[in-house]
Amino acid sequence: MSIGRGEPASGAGTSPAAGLARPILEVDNLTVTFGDGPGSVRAVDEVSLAVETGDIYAIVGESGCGKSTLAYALLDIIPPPGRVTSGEVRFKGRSLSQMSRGELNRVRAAEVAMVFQAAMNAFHPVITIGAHVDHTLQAHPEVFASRSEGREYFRYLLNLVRLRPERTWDAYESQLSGGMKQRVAIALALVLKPSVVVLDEPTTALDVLNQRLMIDILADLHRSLGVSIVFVTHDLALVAELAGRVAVMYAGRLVESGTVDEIFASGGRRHPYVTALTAAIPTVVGAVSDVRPIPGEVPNLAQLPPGCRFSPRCALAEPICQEQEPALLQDDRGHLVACHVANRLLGVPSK
Amino acid sequence: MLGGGLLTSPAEAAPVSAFNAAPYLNMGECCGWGSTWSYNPFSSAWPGQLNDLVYLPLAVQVPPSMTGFVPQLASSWQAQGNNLVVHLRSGLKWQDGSAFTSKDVLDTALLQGTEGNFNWSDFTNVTAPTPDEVVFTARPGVPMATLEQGVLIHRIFPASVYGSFVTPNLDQEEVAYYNEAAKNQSAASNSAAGKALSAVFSKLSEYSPKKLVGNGPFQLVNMTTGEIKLTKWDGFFDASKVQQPGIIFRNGSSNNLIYPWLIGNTTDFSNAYLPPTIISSLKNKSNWHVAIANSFEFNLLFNNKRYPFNLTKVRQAIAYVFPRATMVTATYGTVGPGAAVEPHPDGLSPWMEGSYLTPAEIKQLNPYNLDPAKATALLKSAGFHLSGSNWIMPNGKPFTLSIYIQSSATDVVQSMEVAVNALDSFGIQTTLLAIPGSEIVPDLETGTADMSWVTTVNLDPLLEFADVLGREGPNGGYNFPVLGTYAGDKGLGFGPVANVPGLGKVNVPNTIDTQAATVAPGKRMDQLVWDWARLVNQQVPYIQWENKLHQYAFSTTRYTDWPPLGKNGQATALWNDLSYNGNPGLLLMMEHGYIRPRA
Amino acid sequence: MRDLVSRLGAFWKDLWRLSKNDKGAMVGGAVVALYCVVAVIGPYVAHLSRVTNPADAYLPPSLAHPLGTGPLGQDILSELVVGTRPIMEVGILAALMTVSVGVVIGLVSGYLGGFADSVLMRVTDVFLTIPGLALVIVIASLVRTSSPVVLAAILSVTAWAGLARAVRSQALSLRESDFVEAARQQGLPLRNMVGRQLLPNVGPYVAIHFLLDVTGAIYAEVGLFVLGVVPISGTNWGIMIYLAMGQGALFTTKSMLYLFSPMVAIVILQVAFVFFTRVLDALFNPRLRVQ
Amino acid sequence: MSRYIARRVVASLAIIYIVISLSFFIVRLMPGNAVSALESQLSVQGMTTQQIDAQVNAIYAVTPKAPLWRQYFTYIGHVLEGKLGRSIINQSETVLHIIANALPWTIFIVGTSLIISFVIGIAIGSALAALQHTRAAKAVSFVVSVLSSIPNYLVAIVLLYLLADIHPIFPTGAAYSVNVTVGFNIAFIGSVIVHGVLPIAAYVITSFGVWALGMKGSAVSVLGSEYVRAAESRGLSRRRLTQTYVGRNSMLPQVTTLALSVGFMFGGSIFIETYFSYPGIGYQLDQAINSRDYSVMMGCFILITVAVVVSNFLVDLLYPLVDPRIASPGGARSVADRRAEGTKAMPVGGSTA
Repeated sequence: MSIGRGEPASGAGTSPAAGLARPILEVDNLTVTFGDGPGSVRAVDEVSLAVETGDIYAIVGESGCGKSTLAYALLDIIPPPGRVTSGEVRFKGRSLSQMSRGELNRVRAAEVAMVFQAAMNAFHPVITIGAHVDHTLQAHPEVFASRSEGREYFRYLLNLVRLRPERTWDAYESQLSGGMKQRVAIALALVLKPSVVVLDEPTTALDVLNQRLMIDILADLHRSLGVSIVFVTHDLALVAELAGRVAVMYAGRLVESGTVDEIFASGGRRHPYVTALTAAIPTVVGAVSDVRPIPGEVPNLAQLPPGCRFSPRCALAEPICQEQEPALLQDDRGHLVACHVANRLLGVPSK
Repeated sequence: MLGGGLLTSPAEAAPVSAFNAAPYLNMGECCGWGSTWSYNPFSSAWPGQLNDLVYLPLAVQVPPSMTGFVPQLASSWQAQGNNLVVHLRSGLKWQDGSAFTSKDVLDTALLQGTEGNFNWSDFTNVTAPTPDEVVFTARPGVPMATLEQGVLIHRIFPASVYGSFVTPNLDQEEVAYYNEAAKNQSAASNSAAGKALSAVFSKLSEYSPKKLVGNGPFQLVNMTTGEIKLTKWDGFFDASKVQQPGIIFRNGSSNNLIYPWLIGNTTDFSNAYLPPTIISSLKNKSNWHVAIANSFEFNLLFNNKRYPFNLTKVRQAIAYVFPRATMVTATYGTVGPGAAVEPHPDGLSPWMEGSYLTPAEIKQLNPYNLDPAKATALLKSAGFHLSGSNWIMPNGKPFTLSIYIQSSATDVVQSMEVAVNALDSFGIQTTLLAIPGSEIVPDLETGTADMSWVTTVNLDPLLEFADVLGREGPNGGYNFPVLGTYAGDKGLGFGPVANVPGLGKVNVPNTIDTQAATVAPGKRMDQLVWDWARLVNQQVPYIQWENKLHQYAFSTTRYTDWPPLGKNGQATALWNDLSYNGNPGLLLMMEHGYIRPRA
Repeated sequence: MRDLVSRLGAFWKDLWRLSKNDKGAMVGGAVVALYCVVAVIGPYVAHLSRVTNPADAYLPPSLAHPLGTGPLGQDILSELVVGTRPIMEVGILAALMTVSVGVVIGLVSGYLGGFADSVLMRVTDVFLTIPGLALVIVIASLVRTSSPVVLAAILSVTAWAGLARAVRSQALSLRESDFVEAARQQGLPLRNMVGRQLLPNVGPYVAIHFLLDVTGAIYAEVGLFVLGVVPISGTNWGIMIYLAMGQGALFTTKSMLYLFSPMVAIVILQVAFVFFTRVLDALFNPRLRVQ
Repeated sequence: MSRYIARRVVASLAIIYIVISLSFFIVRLMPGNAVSALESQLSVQGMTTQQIDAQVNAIYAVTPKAPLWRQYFTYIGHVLEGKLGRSIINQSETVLHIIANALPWTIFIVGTSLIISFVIGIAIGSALAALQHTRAAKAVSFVVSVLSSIPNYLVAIVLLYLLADIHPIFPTGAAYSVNVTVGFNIAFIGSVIVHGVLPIAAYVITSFGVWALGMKGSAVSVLGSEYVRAAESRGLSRRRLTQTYVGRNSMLPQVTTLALSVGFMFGGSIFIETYFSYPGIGYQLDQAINSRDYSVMMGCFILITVAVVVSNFLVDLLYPLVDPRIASPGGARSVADRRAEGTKAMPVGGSTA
């Protein structure tokens, strides 16, 4: 029985050499709008990013910043009344919006799989876990030679996520604990051997022990299965530990994107929001007084401030920030920041 | 299990003849029947609509006289000393082919006796000396006219079906029981004979025959909760006169079911109460006619034992405030003869007044025409006074009045609303409670009601008084119950000893009960009627507020040749008979050859 | 106190905002308010004539009688107006009784738990199963009351059970919550816990239940009168329908207004209540609000 | 599963027992005491004290003079044996026979109406949820909410007027025509259907909206739920999604409400059957009330309750098929809790009052 697919895993936090292959998953200038007319809201606003094969890619932001919507867009499952109004998502170079329904369904789960936020509600409450697996296998007959082979692989995955297969198969969602559900959800997402797994808040609803377990499992899976991982979170500690690349969103827009080192290295060119975010992380050793919460609130997407969306909360804000939306600018290493002040201080030239 | 219809087997329906091409007479039957029934006439579930159309009586009584009869199963009868000898029509058959004989009459008398029917209180013995002769022996003191009235009107049921319920000694037990009951009712029911009778009756009433064997003009075909289907039976002795191929009874369990049948022309005839709206809309149709006949009296009883209704002046005052004319208009509209009826509060219906009182006597009675001034004077003289617009009783409490009536009769509710308005504006705070069912006695006993409603229907004027003032018990009065839960209570509470004009101080319930049972039509009866009418008129133990009119709507669309009407739709003899008797009246119409399908 | 005021303020603001978006709900609320006003002032502005004149029966609509007259020559509109109070009174009283019994039993049961809870819930289950309407009709026909309070009590005889169940399960989950735990540790008495801590949290649910209970009670109440199983006394829409049906008003054109006026009055009120409930539902149920 | 069934059986029996007891106390202890009312009714009919006692015993299966506790046990014993006494008005009829004649018709009407309105309602509700933001769906929603807020007896009056009186298309007053033979034949079945049209229509018109709105509400919330999107993310076919994931779960609350509405519809049969003079148990109850026939009244009440308990039990048996968590230990909330939540969903036509 074959275990992982593709090349042996590269270590966490490292990305394969650029240019070897084109990105497996690309988001190009994507805008997702909810509703129409004057009351409409852009949950995702002109966001672009690229996930390379083998990446562990984190999308970070406070709740309500549009990061979950972005995750949904990766599989083209944005809940109505939301819809993509411009831009596109490409998987292996093919735009999801160009695919037929059948093609799309073949990509879903088999190529790009998703683990839903906390997984609490990701299972149909009145059918068993086994039935979920069977439905998934049934929808993708091309992956395994037989149904039983698929089931066997799922058992193997359950073992990987440290669950007892025999107890899990006939269980209902309501009979599993939060941590167990999360792990089952991951196993279920991996059952078709996808190349990319998207995880929405994989640790948020878990207690500390389960969070630890989850991080270990994800790192493990990435190593042993070689799967690319995209995860959405507001937990910077998790990002620091797990991710290779990071994209930070604020109020629907991408404000910074780069490697985990670029984001977390102190002193580098950074978006003031990201600076504030990292300062807000309590560390185990640090005193509570070191934690500085970000003043103000995440803006209502329906009533955005003019100019930079972060400007009302920004300590460094200048008059231009209230007038002009900052562009997302790249330095020579590919590190992107959207901030008038940060970009000027480092002398990054405007495009 | 599906409805009572299973009880009949339609395979036995009468053969269809060419004659049946004419439509069946469709009757919208007021008040209808329940959703279960039995073809056993001894059962309480017997559909009374079939009476006299499938089972004939010995004779049909013709009102208003107490002594006029039209022979049916009996051909003639004579009084021979203390005996009433009834001769039966010869050569009659039942619908199952068996012959009609005196045994049928005897068995019916015995079996009906087990449930207290067939007026055994009027005779001491019954025998069938020959196949076409039955002899009843009158109980001492019972006039022959009363015996005739009690015996001849009964329908006779086939011995071939019910004879088997007659136990060997039933005749002796029956005589023994009724002799004892004449002296002591409860001792009689505790006696061996009484128990034997009960046993026979309970078996009899639970019997459920699969088919109905009658001897009347019609034969039962089928029955549902909505309809009864009868076909003409050619074995009926007067079958040649009967013009209808059959009858469909439609169950008008509530009046508002019947009105659309009339307006939509889906029925030919109805005996339902017609409110003014319906009357006037029928008047606009050329094919509809309405016959109007007097039927029974509506009486409002005072709680005579209860303050202040124990005061004669208070009762009289209320009688003066009752707007009887407006109440009649509210119920019967402003058109037609019904609107003109204004009864006198003397306990007698207009035609009884006419038969038993002289015009001079009627003139002496107080008509209690609407007169609030007189009512005011009466109340003031009784110590009441007005505070603002409300009357205050001598004890300082406001004068209130509660009237309980039955809610299912919306016509009564309507006219009582009129009364309540009048009483209210006179200053007596009146509440009307229209409730389902009628529990006059408990309401009066427990004192919940100050006034309550009963109806009376009789040919015997003394019985008319006894129905209200008599003892609550076998004869069905409301005064001083002797039986049941409220035995020993006061009931209506009038008397028991009161000064009756012409009779002096007498025990009211006892006296009227005895007189009703023993006085035959004649001079003495006329005298007594005058006495009691004056009592009711002067002391007002109850107010007779309205004379119920029977309105018969009939259509000439499919059937013509209905019995003729008098001036202004006023009823003639046959209609009056229908009004008093119900189905026997219909039987007479048919025997006269009336109600013929339109050619 | 100030907190309460500000919360109430926010509540009204939300209510207004949501009603503005939902025209149906707004109209519904306005109609319910109008009926309430009529119920309060009706008997003072409309007068039922004490003088009955059957000659004026079923007059067509005119300025003096905008809806024409009834069988006794009385003004139908006045009857309708005067008949509003008994209906609304009993409906609201019944809903109040239903809600108070349901809330008390639900909260106490959920809060106490254990044996008391099982006993109360078994009783509740029985009332939840008994077909309420049948029981109400049987009891009402036996008791024969014309008192609004007694009638309301009869109407709520089984209606409380559903609410009690629902409140209990909310109370159960609230019981586990931090703030109730905190209150418990402060040693607050049961009365305080239930009144101050639990009650405000089940409030929205109860408010919606209350409105639906009013419509339910009105449905049943009018039904009882229309069937004629409760004493016919005074004037209300149910009695009007009952008498109109009995007197054949359905079958002639000129009398039809007498029957249809109260029917329409009931239908409008019931529909208004349901639409008004919708806005409360949206107000208290944020998930629905987003949609 | 067997424990679940056992629990439901015990609960159902307990409720039936309690209702029988309740009926005893209603007859014995309510104001307007039914037994003394009967006694006086009988005495007006001219019965002797002893006959009255015997009659009361036959009718209510109680001896009025015995101590209350003994009356109670005699009564319970009799009822459990199926002896519901005799009708007061038709003393030669047993209550059981009267009810046995009426019950099948009510079950026919209520059952047919329930199925028709459930199917129509679920279909409309699903369509409304699928098209929730369209103008047509909003219009249909409005009409449906209005219809379901109208009391069913008022709809019955209008139907009666339009389809039985002005245009006598459909018959009223019976369950089948006097011209057909009872049995398994076309004429009889046709007649039964034609006679059932109006009562069924009155029910369906006022109750399909309840299902439609309920289905719409739950389908909308299921459509918005995470697990539907999760299923979508697994590339499941549209059919699998709508049937297994959306449909089945949106139906759950409806199935729960089903149990409640059976009770409501049996109660409502009093109105519907009375107006159409349809000879079911509700009509029987109304007639009994109007003639103060207490024994029939209580018999009808007990039987209506038993019918409701039995149908609830059937729904409870059915429920694990759609929601297997119920039967699994500790898996789910109790059936009663589900029901309580259902009560909120019942609009006017479906009030539990």
